[in-house]
Amino acid sequence: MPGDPAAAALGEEAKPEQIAKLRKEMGLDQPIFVQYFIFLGNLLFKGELGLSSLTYRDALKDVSQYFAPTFELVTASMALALLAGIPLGILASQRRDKWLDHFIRLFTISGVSMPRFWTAVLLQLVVAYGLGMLPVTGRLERGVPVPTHITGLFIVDSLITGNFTAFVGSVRSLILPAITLALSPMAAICRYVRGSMLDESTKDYVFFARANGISSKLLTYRHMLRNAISPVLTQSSLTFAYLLGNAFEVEVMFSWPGQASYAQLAAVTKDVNAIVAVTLIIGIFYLVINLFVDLGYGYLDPRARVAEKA
Amino acid sequence: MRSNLSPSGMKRVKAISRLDGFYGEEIRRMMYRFRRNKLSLLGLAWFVVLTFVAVFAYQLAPYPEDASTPHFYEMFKPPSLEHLLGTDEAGRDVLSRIIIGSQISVSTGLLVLLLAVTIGVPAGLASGYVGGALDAFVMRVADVIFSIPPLVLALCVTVVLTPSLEHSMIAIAFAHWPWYARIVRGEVLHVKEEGYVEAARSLGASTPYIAFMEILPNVLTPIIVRMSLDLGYAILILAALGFLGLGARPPTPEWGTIAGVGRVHLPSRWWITTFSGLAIFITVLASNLLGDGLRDALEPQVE
Amino acid sequence: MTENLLQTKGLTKTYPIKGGLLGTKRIGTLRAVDGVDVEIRRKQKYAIVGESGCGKTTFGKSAIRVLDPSSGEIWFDGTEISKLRGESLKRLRAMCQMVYQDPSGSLNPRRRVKDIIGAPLHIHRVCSQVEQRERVKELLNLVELPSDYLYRYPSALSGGEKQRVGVARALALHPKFIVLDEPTSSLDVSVQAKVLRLLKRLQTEFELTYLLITHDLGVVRNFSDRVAVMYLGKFVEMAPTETFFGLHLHPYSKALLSATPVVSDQERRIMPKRITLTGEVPSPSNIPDGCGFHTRCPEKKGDICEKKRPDLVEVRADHLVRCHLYLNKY
Amino acid sequence: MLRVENLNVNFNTFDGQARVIDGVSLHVQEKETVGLVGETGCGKSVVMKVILRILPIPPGEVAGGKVTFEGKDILHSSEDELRTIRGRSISMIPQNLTSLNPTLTVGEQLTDTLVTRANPDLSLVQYYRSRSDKELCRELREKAVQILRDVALPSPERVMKSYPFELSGGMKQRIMIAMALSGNPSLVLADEPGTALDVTTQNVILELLKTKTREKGLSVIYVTHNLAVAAENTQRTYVMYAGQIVEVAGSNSMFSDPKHPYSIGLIESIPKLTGSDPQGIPGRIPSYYQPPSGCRFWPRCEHALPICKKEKPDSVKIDGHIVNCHLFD
Repeated sequence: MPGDPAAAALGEEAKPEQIAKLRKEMGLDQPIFVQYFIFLGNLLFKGELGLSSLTYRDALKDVSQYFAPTFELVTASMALALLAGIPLGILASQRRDKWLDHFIRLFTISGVSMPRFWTAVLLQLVVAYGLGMLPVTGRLERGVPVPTHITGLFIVDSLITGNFTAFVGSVRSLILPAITLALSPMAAICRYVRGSMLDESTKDYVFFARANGISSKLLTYRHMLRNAISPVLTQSSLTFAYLLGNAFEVEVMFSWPGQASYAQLAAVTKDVNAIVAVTLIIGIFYLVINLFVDLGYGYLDPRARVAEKA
Repeated sequence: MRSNLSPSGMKRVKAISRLDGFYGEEIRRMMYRFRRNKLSLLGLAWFVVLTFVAVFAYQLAPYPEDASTPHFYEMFKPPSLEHLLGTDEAGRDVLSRIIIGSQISVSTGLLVLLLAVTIGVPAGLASGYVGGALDAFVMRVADVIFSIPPLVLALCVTVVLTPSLEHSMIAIAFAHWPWYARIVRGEVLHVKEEGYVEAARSLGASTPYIAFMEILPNVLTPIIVRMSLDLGYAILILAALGFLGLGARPPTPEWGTIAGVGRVHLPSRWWITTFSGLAIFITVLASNLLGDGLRDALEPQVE
Repeated sequence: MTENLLQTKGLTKTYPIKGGLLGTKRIGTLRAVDGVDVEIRRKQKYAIVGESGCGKTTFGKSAIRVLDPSSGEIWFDGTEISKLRGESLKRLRAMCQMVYQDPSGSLNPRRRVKDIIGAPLHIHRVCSQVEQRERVKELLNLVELPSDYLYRYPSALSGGEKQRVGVARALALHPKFIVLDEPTSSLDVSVQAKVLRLLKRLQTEFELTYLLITHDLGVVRNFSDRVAVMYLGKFVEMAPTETFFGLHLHPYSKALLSATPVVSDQERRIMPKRITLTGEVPSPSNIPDGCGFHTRCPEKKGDICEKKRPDLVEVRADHLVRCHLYLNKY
Repeated sequence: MLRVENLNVNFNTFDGQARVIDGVSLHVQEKETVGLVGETGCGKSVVMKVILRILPIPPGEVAGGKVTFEGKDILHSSEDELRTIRGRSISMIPQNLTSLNPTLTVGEQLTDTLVTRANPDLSLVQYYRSRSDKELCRELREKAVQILRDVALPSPERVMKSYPFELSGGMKQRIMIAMALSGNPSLVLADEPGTALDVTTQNVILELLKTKTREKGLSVIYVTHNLAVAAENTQRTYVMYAGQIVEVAGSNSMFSDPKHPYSIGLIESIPKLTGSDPQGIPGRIPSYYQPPSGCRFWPRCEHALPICKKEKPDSVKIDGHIVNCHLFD
């Protein structure tokens, strides 16, 4: 039976009776639907998902420990992608078909085309090894003590505790992985903003506002941007999911102790419960993000607000 | 002079007159817009070259036997005239492996897309046109798949099955079909509201007639555009899986796998990962440039 | 053979307004067409005039089962058709055709003119491929388009030409009855005139019966034999066209006519004094009690208008009005 | 007051150069209402956009001619100068009801317009700072309410807080009129006023526009395809065909006694309430890429003379009409 977690846990040397015993302990000898109900019951009432075959602890608890680093990385990348992508998109739309637009276009298309691991390798080779400006791997620079655990997010924790060295250390460690991860969504956001800004510029209300003598700055940054940006926001929940997925490569490359390292290990050792836990956490995270995005969209687009009320 | 035209001549005249009109006109405009976009021509050129290289891989590779045979006495040679891109941990020529790997990367990418399209397009058509419970079902399934990043999905698949190139392809296709279902469904819902669909219905047309004769031709363009953009994405994610050791197994000369094996030897033996990554980058870039040009050519939004 | 080709009795079309948490609870009803009785004679050109949202298009589509009516009877050529299904409905489709308002939207941009006009022939399998081609050519000829248009796509046609293709498609199966849904509202006047002339010619040539749906009283005057004015899903006035333009009785008809901008002095002479309606048209999901028009009526009589629904009364020979002002014969 | 002389506008597209406006001249005097009528695609909106300099360039290109407004050369004004003209000297009432921003309240759009008009060089930072100035905001709001009240909108306070999609077509059209008139312009360009509305509402809107502009003594250009609207509201009418002005005359005279074959055909095409059998005009609008030589109307003209194919007709004055047609040479 391929992918039998009991067999995988015991390794290739294990005897059949040992495997059978473990299968029984893990409840794998029950019919599949019974297994499913036991699983659901444990999950809903005990908050347990089942033992990880690697650590023999509850997989959900294991995963939640690995979640904070991933969250830190993904949030930083998302912020970076939005902060760089939106202004670049606006700039490109305003210089449409000028050299700056073409340059941004080439840059963004390259951004989505770079394999993450390759970006990481290049950054590490040039910035870290070559120039020695930033740490190569890890969450903190070597020798910097870990800040007191409060949220699990090093940057936040070090700020709360006023630990300046840890703060600088964790920010410096975060820069390269965050850039690697942010490059592709940033490019996507930039292209999207450019397209929807150009779309907006042909709308009737823009003509009317211009005919009313409104200043072009106000028109661009207040009136058009508001409309152009709301679809970008609806996309951002998908972007988040996308980042979570791509964080795997980045975490492996930068030895970032997040979900990916855990999941990759789990995948190699066929730790089913651990994989389920990772998937579950990501699913929940996706739902939460979706909720926030919906709220944000309601703020930006009044039509959505009313549709909800009705 | 008209009477002098032979029947075959008449036919030819008709054939020519058939070319103008919508498609003839559209094709001319399309070519114009596509050509205006020099970068997408570059993308197209790269794919032409790549196809050529993939077909004649064993003829073009300087050391064709290096696809599998190790030469341990030549380990980790840096790039030189003899080995343009150096050699790997088993003394194999990196350039040769990349050239031979082109067969795998391009064909698997295409296969994944084909698989995703064959599931996604009918699902989207049915869900958009029939609606109701079927629509709700398909879209909920799609939502669930959307909420799981493709890499994680691939992880799950490889845990249940064993890591291999085939399994990673299945996993990616599975993660990807909802995109097509969603695009097609959206287009169908849009087209369904068009007057000509109502007109066909009021003429007494059956559901299959409407779906295939009236709706399908109108949703093809976005699918083609999406596919050309997705080819790069599929190649990218296959490479990522290979890199993480969840796709093709070494010593398969798959680009991602080559890079993944080379990672261990960073930073001193930098050439293995760097050059295999470069091959992936250029190919994906070409696919994106091509798709971008096609989108501008087929779906002009801002004119 | 009865004298009426199409007759509706109490034809009603309602739409549920969905709401609630899951959007499945029915929280109201939108009455688009509200109990319409109409008799359309053979070879008549019957016009329905009203403003957007009054339900005139919904009525036209419901009458020939492009939409399914919610209640009421429809008699077509002596048969009750409101419940037809399957093959018999398909046969009805061949007899009743429609020309749509938006000529670009109603023609598939990816199909050639020959396929668009040939579609009804193909769907109803009335003839072979070769015959179909001949018939399509004949139809093109009929709507005064050159036969090299066969291989064109709609995008290569002007608005008027597209509408001619739409007319040719409607004629393909030798129908008896055609619903013309604002056939010229998107066309310029010089093109509109030509399309209307074509429609008139075809009507006499093939003894067609038309139901014209429009908002343009000028078109009504010059095209139709009989006119019905619609407001909030109900007919408020029905009369032969000549009679109507000589004497319009319902306050809404007067307002409509007086608001129509005109170019010539002769027209200005027959116009009622300009009436400016205040307020907005009530939503068809919330039709006022009594007479639907009482909220905007400049000639409101009093309480009775707010409480009692007026009936459609024949106030003169062949002239029906739904208004409390004309309870007694005129 | 406004003078457009020999204006030429081209559109450069894939198919080549479209000569959309070909030698259009028109003028508007103070307190005059003028109609610019023509069928779809005759270029009348392009003329209007050129006057306000809001024509997208490219694909558009002004190839020649002169537009002067109160002595100022519009075509050579800078963006800054234009901003003081737009909305304050010349304003526009748009045709489409989508001309209000869907995601901002009517109040926000109105006050934004007022703020930038008061201070055209306002930077974004200053703008957002000014929004926190309570006194200024209250002042602006009062002014905006007053503007809305001026066009007889019921409960303007509520309208201020509404988004465009919450309002009916008639109300949106009123708001657009209010915004256009709020800068006290001396010339108003009304693009197909009320066309998007039902006749009864259109009628109300046109009446409103008429009283307001008459009250303030403004000049108005009605750009419309609805000849009757021009007939009822204007003093003088220009008839445009395929990018050229074919005839100018006092509106009464134009509609009772048109001279140019195109004007005659167009006016006869209107179905009259008194009953008529309109013929329409044969043929279709020519291509702008290869416009007919000579008079652009000759391929459709029943009275075409050999000279019509060769030479562009000059303006001829006859019975108070200015006609561009060889028949009157």
